Amino acid sequence: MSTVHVPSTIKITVQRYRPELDDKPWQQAFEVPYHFDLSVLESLNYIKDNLDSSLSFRWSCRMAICGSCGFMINGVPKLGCKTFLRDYLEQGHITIAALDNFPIEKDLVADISGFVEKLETVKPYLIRKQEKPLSEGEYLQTPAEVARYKQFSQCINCGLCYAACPQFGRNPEFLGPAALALAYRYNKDSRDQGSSERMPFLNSEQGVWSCTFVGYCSEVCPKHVDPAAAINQGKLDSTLDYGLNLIGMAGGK
Amino acid sequence: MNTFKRSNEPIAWSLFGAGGMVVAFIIPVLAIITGFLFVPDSSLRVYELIDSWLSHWIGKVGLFLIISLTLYHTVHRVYHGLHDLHVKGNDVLMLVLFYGTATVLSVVCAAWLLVI
Amino acid sequence: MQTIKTDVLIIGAGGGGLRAAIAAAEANPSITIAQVSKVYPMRSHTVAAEGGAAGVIQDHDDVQYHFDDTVSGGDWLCDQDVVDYFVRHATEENMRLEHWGCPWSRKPDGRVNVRAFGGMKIERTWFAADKTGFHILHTLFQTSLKFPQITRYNEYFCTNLLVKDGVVQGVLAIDIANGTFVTFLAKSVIIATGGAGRVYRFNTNGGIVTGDGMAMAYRAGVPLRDMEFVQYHPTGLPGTGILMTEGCRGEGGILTNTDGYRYLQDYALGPETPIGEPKNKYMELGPRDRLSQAFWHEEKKGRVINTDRGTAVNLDLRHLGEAKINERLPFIRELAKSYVGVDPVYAPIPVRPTVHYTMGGIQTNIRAETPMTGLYAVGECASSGLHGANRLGSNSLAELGVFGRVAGEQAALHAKQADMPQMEDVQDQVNEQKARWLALRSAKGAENPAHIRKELADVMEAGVGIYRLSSELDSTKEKLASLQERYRNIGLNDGTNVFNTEWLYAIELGFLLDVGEAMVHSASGRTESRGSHQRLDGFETRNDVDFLKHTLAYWQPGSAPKTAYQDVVITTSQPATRAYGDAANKKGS
Amino acid sequence: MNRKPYQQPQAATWWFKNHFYRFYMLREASSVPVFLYAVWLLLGLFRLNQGALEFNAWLALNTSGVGQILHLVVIAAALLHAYTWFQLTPKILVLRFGNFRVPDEWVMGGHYVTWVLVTIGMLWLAITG
Repeated sequence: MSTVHVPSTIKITVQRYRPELDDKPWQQAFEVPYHFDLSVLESLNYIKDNLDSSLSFRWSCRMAICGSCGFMINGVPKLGCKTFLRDYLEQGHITIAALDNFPIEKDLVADISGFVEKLETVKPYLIRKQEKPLSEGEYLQTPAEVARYKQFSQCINCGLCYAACPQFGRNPEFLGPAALALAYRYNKDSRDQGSSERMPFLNSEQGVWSCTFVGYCSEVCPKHVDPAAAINQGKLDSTLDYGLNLIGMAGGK
Repeated sequence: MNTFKRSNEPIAWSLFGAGGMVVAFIIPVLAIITGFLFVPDSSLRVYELIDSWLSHWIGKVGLFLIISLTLYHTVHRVYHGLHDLHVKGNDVLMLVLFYGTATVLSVVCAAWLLVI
Repeated sequence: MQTIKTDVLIIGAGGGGLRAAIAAAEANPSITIAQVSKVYPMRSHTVAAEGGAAGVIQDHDDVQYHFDDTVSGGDWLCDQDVVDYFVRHATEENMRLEHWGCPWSRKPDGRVNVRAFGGMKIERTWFAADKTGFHILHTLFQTSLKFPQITRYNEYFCTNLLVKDGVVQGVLAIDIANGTFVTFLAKSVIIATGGAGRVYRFNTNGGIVTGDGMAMAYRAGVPLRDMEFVQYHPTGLPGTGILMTEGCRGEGGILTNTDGYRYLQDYALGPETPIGEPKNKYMELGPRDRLSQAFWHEEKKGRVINTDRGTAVNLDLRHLGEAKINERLPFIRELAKSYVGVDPVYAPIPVRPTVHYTMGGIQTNIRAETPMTGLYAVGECASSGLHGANRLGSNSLAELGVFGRVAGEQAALHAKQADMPQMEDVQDQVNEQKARWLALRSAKGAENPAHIRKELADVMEAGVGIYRLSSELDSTKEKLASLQERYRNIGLNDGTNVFNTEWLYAIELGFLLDVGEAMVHSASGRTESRGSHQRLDGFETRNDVDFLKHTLAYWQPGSAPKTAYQDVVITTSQPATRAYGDAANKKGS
Repeated sequence: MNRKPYQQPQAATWWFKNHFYRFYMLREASSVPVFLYAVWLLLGLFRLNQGALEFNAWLALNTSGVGQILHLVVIAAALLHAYTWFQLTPKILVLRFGNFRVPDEWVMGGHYVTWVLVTIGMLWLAITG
């Protein structure tokens, strides 16, 4: 770091796509003030406020919890708010584009409606055969039982894992890392009794079986959810389910 | 949205997984042995050694598993790898071609082991 | 133009809006519910709440204590009927979230754990590590998926309430992806759009927190209540304002000034408690308004630290140790490392007060009803009377559950007996408003809205901050009036329809300006000091004779708001001295 | 409706884009030499059935210069596979005993120890007969 010259500005190239004006995306370069504290998101806001107000991108919490501001930053899926200009001093420039593998709505805004639909599909809520009355208090859950699903409950739905997943890129029907990790999160919750309703999603071709364990989803996950682990543990569950189903069929069930 | 149909992939994946263990644990040392330790000789030491191993059922089963699971493991990866490379082909044909090859070769392997 | 009819319409899909949707669906499974939000539900700002949700659960605790803490914490500006209802229902709502899958932090025996929080006599803050809001929001969103009668309209930006003869008829909204207008007609409308922290320069709030619902109701004639009460959270990161949860102090974190001295003991919060032994309502566990005010005085005395990002004091967690920090405050560690380059295991975190919460909002009663028939409000956008002049930490997440349910049930009830509004009744309003917004999109004035937004945030910070002076309030009023004038002369560059965020920001700026005006005018009228509203111009004390009252601000087209006052509901707790630390014990409370 | 989302189809060369993908493809490609090696072993079995001379000829091909180079390729491929396989196993194999979760490092370490034992055992068998 010490050998790197600290500049007063840094070049940021932003992918533009205005569906009513453009046939395909193009690149636009900006010089933005450099400061060691500035995030990529803040520099985008600088561009929007001062250089080109027509640039569109999503953002909100700017503290890596709302999941809005996922972009391809120098080709890597990252949260704009948690990526800093200082990390690109050596490369000398930054390129920002909408998340890979999603249709581009406008500029840096990806169309994530399909992704959210997938999250909604996998029945991501507690399913009980019998509800316990509130007056009887909480379902007891030991720290060890919490540990089984806690990691998988940390997903902020930012979609970086979908941008990282070549199988989703290849086949948009693939339920993908976040949705499968979410299904797995509920399957592993000791309070839940609904895994049999979720297994059909895991068992299908669009479920865990589209995954070839590239593992990049877990690499880019800003919350260390490790969706690849969830999916591949899900493969074990699905295989077991397959076997039980065969036995069930053989048993004339 | 979609309909979710049960995939038969668990069969292929189980064989792939078992084969992955074989390739990781056994193939490196086996290749050292076949490439560098088992030198042909006039005393036919290697031939007799292997022949004695394979005359026992444990030897037969062992070699069968090594060859067959390695085949299933590797065809599985190549099959999916071609998908990754956008090599297109009829779905059923590709399945038959790859897993069929592994199956046929496994049967051949078993047959040859049985006649020893 | 598209028209959508629904029984219950909910603007916003954060904690309050989602809880309301579920409650409405459960109250009457045959009604249709539209959940309309300018962002996907999981982006809502509930996601950023960290510390926890209050609810009496320990055997030695009592709802009466929770009531007393809340009422004194709010400096007796709370409506006590509302507080009473709240404290008696908070626990069951937290429990319901547990039954819906919320991963509350547990004790080794598997029961839900609670932590200490500022201004609370006994530990009663339920928490999910330091991502409580995140887990509550995701639990509610995911649970809401169970109900097919809830239709989500994600990334629909509501611009106006549609009203006929004082009865709400629905809302006008922009489908952001298409840039087209949609009219929603609804029997009941619930506003659950959150706060307005973005009126200020340094705040803990997300960019979407722009007071939209407050401004929409305000413009439709509903008063905004108690808008002068803006909470500064004492521990935000300098520069960004990112929140360092009160849970840091609940777990035992301490605040020190540049001399390493725990200065809170100088501000009637002491005596100093031993490090690692936090004591409820002492020192760092005092209420937020007092702690933020203490910082202000330390800064005046020059005893704060100058950092590259501005002045700060130290939030020291080192004595908690790495294991406890990782278990209870993992997100805080992640945030401090990323945004100020400090690992709290090894170094104190620089913090300073930043705007966090608007106690005020759309006037509602104990049934979440606004004065407008058919219109309800819940959460930070509402002034339910719960928080008074200063909210206690962890009461707002609990509020989402309690009053989210109330709002949903009441809206469902109302929808059952109300008639479906008719398009012809609102057609004129729709046409007029649509034309106005389209004109804004193609406005070619000289002013850059982004600059107006920045100036607004700066003047609010300077003029309506932790301490207030009438001279500064007056000049802020003038500045806001001139910003309103300049706003009428803005120019936009993006004339396109699809995902035109420049246009949306410009609409939000109008909301922010109106809400900011309500704040400064309300503050100017309250010539006393109470809770988060502190004055230095001869009105340094609380004046119960004249100001045991809520401020009501009414929007006036094209000019400054009018203010009026409304009595506070007092049931059992008569106003008394608000004391913390040993002073509270001397008083015998 | 004004929307016109732009979908960039995935290019067949997608995997060339970053190091992670390239390494993934290398991992997958390692199965090709290993597949050929399995077929070659099968051929060796065929030769074994034909008799000692034929089998010796097969052995001679193995240990010829070209044969040994090809064997080195197989060994490298299998070692790459073993390394990546052991990296990923802990993600699938999650062992819990009550409150104790076996750390990933132990699972991985257990695989490496087993690997060493298997390798030494097989070498010992091959050398001592």
